[in-house]
Amino acid sequence: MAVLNEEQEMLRDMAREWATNESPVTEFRKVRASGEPEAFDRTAYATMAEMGWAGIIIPEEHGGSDFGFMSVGLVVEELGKTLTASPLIATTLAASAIILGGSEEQKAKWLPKLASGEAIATLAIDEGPHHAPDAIEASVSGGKLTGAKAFVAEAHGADLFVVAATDGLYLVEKGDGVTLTTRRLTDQRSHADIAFDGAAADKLANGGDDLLDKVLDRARVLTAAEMLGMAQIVFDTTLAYLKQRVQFNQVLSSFQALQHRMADLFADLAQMRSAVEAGLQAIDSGAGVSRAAIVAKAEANRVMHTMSNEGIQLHGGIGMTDEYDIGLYLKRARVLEAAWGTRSYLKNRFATLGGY
Amino acid sequence: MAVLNEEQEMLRDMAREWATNESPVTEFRKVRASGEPEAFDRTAYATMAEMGWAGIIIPEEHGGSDFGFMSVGLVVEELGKTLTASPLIATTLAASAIILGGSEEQKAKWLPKLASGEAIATLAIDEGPHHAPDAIEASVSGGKLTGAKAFVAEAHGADLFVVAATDGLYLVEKGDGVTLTTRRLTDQRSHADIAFDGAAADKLANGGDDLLDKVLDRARVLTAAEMLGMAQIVFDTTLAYLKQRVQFNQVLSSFQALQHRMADLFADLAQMRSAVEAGLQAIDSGAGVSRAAIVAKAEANRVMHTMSNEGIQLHGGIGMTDEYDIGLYLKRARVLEAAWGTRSYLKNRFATLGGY
Amino acid sequence: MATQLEPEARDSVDVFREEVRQFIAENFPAELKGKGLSMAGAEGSAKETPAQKAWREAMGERGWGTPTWPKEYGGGGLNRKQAAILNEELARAGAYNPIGGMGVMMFGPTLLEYGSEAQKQEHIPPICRGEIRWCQGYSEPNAGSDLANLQTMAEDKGDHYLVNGQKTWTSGGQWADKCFAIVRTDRSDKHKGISFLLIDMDSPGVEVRPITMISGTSPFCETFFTDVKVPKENLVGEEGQGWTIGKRLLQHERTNLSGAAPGGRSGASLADIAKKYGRTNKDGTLADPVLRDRIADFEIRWTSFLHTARRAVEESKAQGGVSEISSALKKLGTKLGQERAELTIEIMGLQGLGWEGDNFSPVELQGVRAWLYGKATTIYGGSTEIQNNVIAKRVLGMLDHQ
Amino acid sequence: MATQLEPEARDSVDVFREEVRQFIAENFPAELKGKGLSMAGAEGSAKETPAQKAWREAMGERGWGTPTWPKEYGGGGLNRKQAAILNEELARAGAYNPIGGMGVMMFGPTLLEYGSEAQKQEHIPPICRGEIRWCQGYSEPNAGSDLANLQTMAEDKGDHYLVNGQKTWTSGGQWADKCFAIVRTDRSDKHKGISFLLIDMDSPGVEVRPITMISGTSPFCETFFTDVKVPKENLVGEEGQGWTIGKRLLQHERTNLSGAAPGGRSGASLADIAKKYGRTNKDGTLADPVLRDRIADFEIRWTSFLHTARRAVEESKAQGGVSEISSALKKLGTKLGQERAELTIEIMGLQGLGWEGDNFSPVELQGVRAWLYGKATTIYGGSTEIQNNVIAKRVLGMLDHQ
Repeated sequence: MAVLNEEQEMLRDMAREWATNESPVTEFRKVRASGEPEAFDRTAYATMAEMGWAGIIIPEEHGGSDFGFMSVGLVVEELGKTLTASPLIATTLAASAIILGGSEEQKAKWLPKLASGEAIATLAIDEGPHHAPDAIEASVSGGKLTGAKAFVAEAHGADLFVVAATDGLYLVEKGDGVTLTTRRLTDQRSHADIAFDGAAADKLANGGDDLLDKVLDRARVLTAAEMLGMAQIVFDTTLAYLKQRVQFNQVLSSFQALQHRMADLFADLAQMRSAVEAGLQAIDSGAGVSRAAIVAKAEANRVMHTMSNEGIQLHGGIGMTDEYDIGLYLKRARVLEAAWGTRSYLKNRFATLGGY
Repeated sequence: MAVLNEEQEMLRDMAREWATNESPVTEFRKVRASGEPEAFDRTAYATMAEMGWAGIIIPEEHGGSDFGFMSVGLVVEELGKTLTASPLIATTLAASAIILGGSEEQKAKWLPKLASGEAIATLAIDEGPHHAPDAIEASVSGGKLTGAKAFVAEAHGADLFVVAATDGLYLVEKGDGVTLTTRRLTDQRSHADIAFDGAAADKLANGGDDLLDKVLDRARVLTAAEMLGMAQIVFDTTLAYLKQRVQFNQVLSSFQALQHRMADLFADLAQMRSAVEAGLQAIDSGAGVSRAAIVAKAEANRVMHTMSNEGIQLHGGIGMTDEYDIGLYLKRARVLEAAWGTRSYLKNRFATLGGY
Repeated sequence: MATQLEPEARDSVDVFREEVRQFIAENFPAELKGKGLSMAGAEGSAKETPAQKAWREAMGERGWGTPTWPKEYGGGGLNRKQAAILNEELARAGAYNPIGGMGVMMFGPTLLEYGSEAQKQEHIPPICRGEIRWCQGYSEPNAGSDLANLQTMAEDKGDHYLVNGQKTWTSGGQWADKCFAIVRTDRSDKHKGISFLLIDMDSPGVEVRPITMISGTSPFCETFFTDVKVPKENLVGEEGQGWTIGKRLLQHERTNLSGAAPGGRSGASLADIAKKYGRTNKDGTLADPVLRDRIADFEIRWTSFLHTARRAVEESKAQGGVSEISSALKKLGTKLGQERAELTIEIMGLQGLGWEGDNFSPVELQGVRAWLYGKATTIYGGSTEIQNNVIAKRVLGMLDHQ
Repeated sequence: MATQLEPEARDSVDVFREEVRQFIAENFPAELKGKGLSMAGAEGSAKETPAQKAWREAMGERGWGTPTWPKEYGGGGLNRKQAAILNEELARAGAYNPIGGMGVMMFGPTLLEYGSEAQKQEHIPPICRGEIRWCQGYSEPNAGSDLANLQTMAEDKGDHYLVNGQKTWTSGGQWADKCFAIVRTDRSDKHKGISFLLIDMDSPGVEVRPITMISGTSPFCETFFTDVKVPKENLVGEEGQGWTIGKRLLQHERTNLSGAAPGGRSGASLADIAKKYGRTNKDGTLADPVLRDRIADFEIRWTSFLHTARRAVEESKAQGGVSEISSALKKLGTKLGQERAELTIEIMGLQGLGWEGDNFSPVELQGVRAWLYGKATTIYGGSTEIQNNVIAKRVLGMLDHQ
């Protein structure tokens, strides 16, 4: 765990307490059972926004607290632990795009609403089942955006989309010319294909040529932070299970082969946490963000993959049942592994940044 | 172990007995201590030839037994177990090139000498430190071969070289226009760079365009067979060590973490053996040779790599000493892993053959 | 090596092949062509179309669903060569063997070995006709890998046993007619106190509760036994012989499981999937060289696994016993199957992670289920950890320190 | 986060930096520039050129070879900030710290903590001047990872101990002047029977036999003690306290080893090596995309390891104790170092497997030695298996079943 300042510790403790008491995995199960494509609890999200979480990276002048990414990362990690379904990450990322690339007018219009929870926003970047920000075809002509976006997360609840077009990022409000088709993935969250058909689009013109890259860096790190919470819980749950389950008259935790596997996972988890925290810190400090973001997400992908598989295996049969939570983490894990770049994608980018 | 016929069982038993009694690792240590670049015991090789091993794949009409590659593979495996240094593989491969691509005259001139041990031969294919048969630059003009070959195995003892040139394979005898420079590698065997400077060259003209590929298939499989013997011994030695070494008042073999690692190695070794034997059988049957050869060498590389590292680790400090044999297997392993294609090279070729 | 058949043998082979072809032509309904029964054993339900029923009955009458079982109990009585021809011809016609499940794969062979004449006469023919579904009553909630630690009690009441207890992971328990179970008849000895019992699933006191799996399906149940009466003639072998019989049955299970990792042998090759879901070069090869390398990496190891499985069979035949490498097949095959499933969903991207909806193809949705359900393959039928213990101790002789 | 220094603090920092620069300019021989002392600790011999001697003496006189040790015992007496500046300036000038070895890395810090005043006065100053080489007498032939199972006996003879036994893996034993050893003073208790003793290597009865390693070098010895007399004043701490002191010393060792896997931090990056030994595209990137992927794969994990090492330090500082992730550093760092060495030799092809000869560069030959010698990093200083036990039991609380 990174060394935190007092504000961050309070935030973390608050998030942990709320997630544990008010938003345990049973809450996600209710969302899932409802079958609603929006797939989150509006009342819960309103509470989060009241606690200031939707505005953590938003400047104070626009109604946020400006605590930075390390802080929102702490909250996201805690929410990841209990699989809390919410548009918090999506809205934060959209807000970061507006902060980095928006005009004063755009900021004044949207940031206060996002901070207060009055509006929900999300990114609409990729156009196929693989992350491919270099292959964007959606285009804008005369202020109207046309194109197809695929598997947009938190699309159903969003009032605002930050959309990647061939010449930059645009703000598009839900409504005319925006049609959603639900895509139900293993994680049972909100995903949709979106057809933009001459939708009114307002360019984020102040972010420079690498605005999309900067936003994607943030997307990678925050997603990794959610995965960190998930991996931590899978590890903790598995350890606790091994300590209580008896086989052949011994608790499983006394079997050395399992001990050594847990030691490996412990070391992996340590690396994952270091990488994610370094990514969050890099965004806040502004130094070496792209590389740090790649390392964060690539390590999150690697460790979450191993952890989810080992978690299932070490639980034995019970982990295979829907009644037990661990399978829910596995099914969310693969979706997040694919989001904003698989390990293969990220390695390629890392090498490119390294000039080899 | 593949199911053998009676001849093969006898051959295997004879090779095992000879290697164990007449050519244990101490014999290789003597060769190493001599510092001779030739790096094998001529008396021992004469004995091998007397036992018929140099002629196993050579037709009876040319003084061999025509038992096939499965048979010579059995012998090579046994010699690999004791790290016996000899030009048996090199000579067998050169003989296979002559059998596949030579004229009756060439066969009649060389095969009897190779079978009897009177002459030693080897392949000279690659021109740099990486296996790259597509990048051959040595060329022949007016019956004279010019070019530089690198890291040619068993070069010092060879009377005859089977040399790859841009337009095919050639026979070149040692002597004028053939200059050796010793390359001393970790395995302390015979390797040399060879400068061919207008050396008299006699083309193997009957093998078709894929003669080189066919010879390389055989090189891969026989090298894998040597590695199989090595891996088997590293495994056996490690298992025996774990059964006798006591730490914390327990024999190491009773520690479950080590048991599971040995179970993994056991399974790996089973795969390696299956792959190597399938490669040998494919050569003898003539069906699917190229793919089988790739699988054999690629699996040999993978398993030998893991086995040599795990063998050292599981032995602890004693395995790090030169006095103990296991390090010799490690140092030979990496040389053979590089020979005729690393795993990366072989995977690329496998995909190409598979049309993807 | 090719084997030359004597002329008359070749004739009889040809005659048999002709007989099979004719049978298929006359009995196999065209609408079932190419459908097969994928995953029927573990995940199928009990529904049957009229065409499926007709095909099952036709095959069952001949005994060809259990081709090598003795004719006297309703099997096909075929030799290996004939059984192979039957399989070839079924495949050629796009047909399939409609008789399967645990009765065929595990229970039947075990009962043929250990059952009384009366038991064989009663239970084998309905299995051969595919009329009776069997389920397995082995696992209990507190006896996962430590199977012998079972607590379900069968009390001797003179002419019957009174069974009380709970089983779990009862495959297809909700559809099964009968259950072969291992139960405790003696508390004084862990292994010798176990007996092998056949229980009617419609007996009073049997209650079944399906378990939903992470894949969303319910192929297994929890099964509760409360004062269930089981006639004494349903004891297989002797009292206390249940562990021996039960382990023998598991050997049949393992043989069936090692190559059967879901995703491990589906139709399309990984390279074909990658070509479909990713970019290709002009010459049709994969545009992503790293993915290409990973696919080749997998395929090479998969090939050597197949070589190993074949070698295990050859060695076992030659030695007249079980080859020691057989012990490694289950862990190798199931791990590779899982790896293949993971690679497949990665190749497909988010399109490979669909849960439901028309915008995913049936193959895609089935792939996701197979990926998730496949996680069980390294757990059931002797987990990989148990396999490792067995290899280390029995094959490698790494005995526990006393 | 950047820290703003107060003006006077900045002044004193600048003054100190100036002092260091001047010292280096006056004392560091130009011919040593960029040479460093790679692997000096483990594999170096005792030979010293006049220039090296002069540089060692200059640094030793200032105490700057042990910059943060107390001035009263010959250390530099610098604070952390100053020590950092010293390091920066040495690096900038292509200079190095010539004072090293086990005395500095392990024994000195331990003696400063546990030694008597007289022992510190006697032993610390020569370490600071680099005059005395220490070796470690810990391991024994039958006590590999089970260190406490040691048999070397020190018998109480009134004013001295009589030492008999055998040590192994004595680093640099053939060049060492003195040995810090753990020995048995009491056979009745495994741990409490151990004491910590300082032994002159030229005492009668000490015999040293170098061990040749697979890398061809002999950095370790077997050391035999036959009726060796050791004065009582050479006991550190009390009798029976040796296990406590010895373990503390191992903590210093582990701190030094975790990042020190040979090959783990050599000059050229893997990408640079790959560019040198392989083909590149026109834009200078690597032509082999699969190798490029493997290098990125390694570098990403290496980066997160470096983050982890830094985090362990920060956490330890903040908590005022040892961070629990410290326990994972050694196994992570040494494994990555080995992986890097393997990748390096693979990248170089057979040119990376040279044993001797002019047709290999010194860097290539040293790389091979480092690859081989690096296999020891996961064995010594607490093997990876021991680290795993420690993590499982002490950090994760996976206690043995009683």
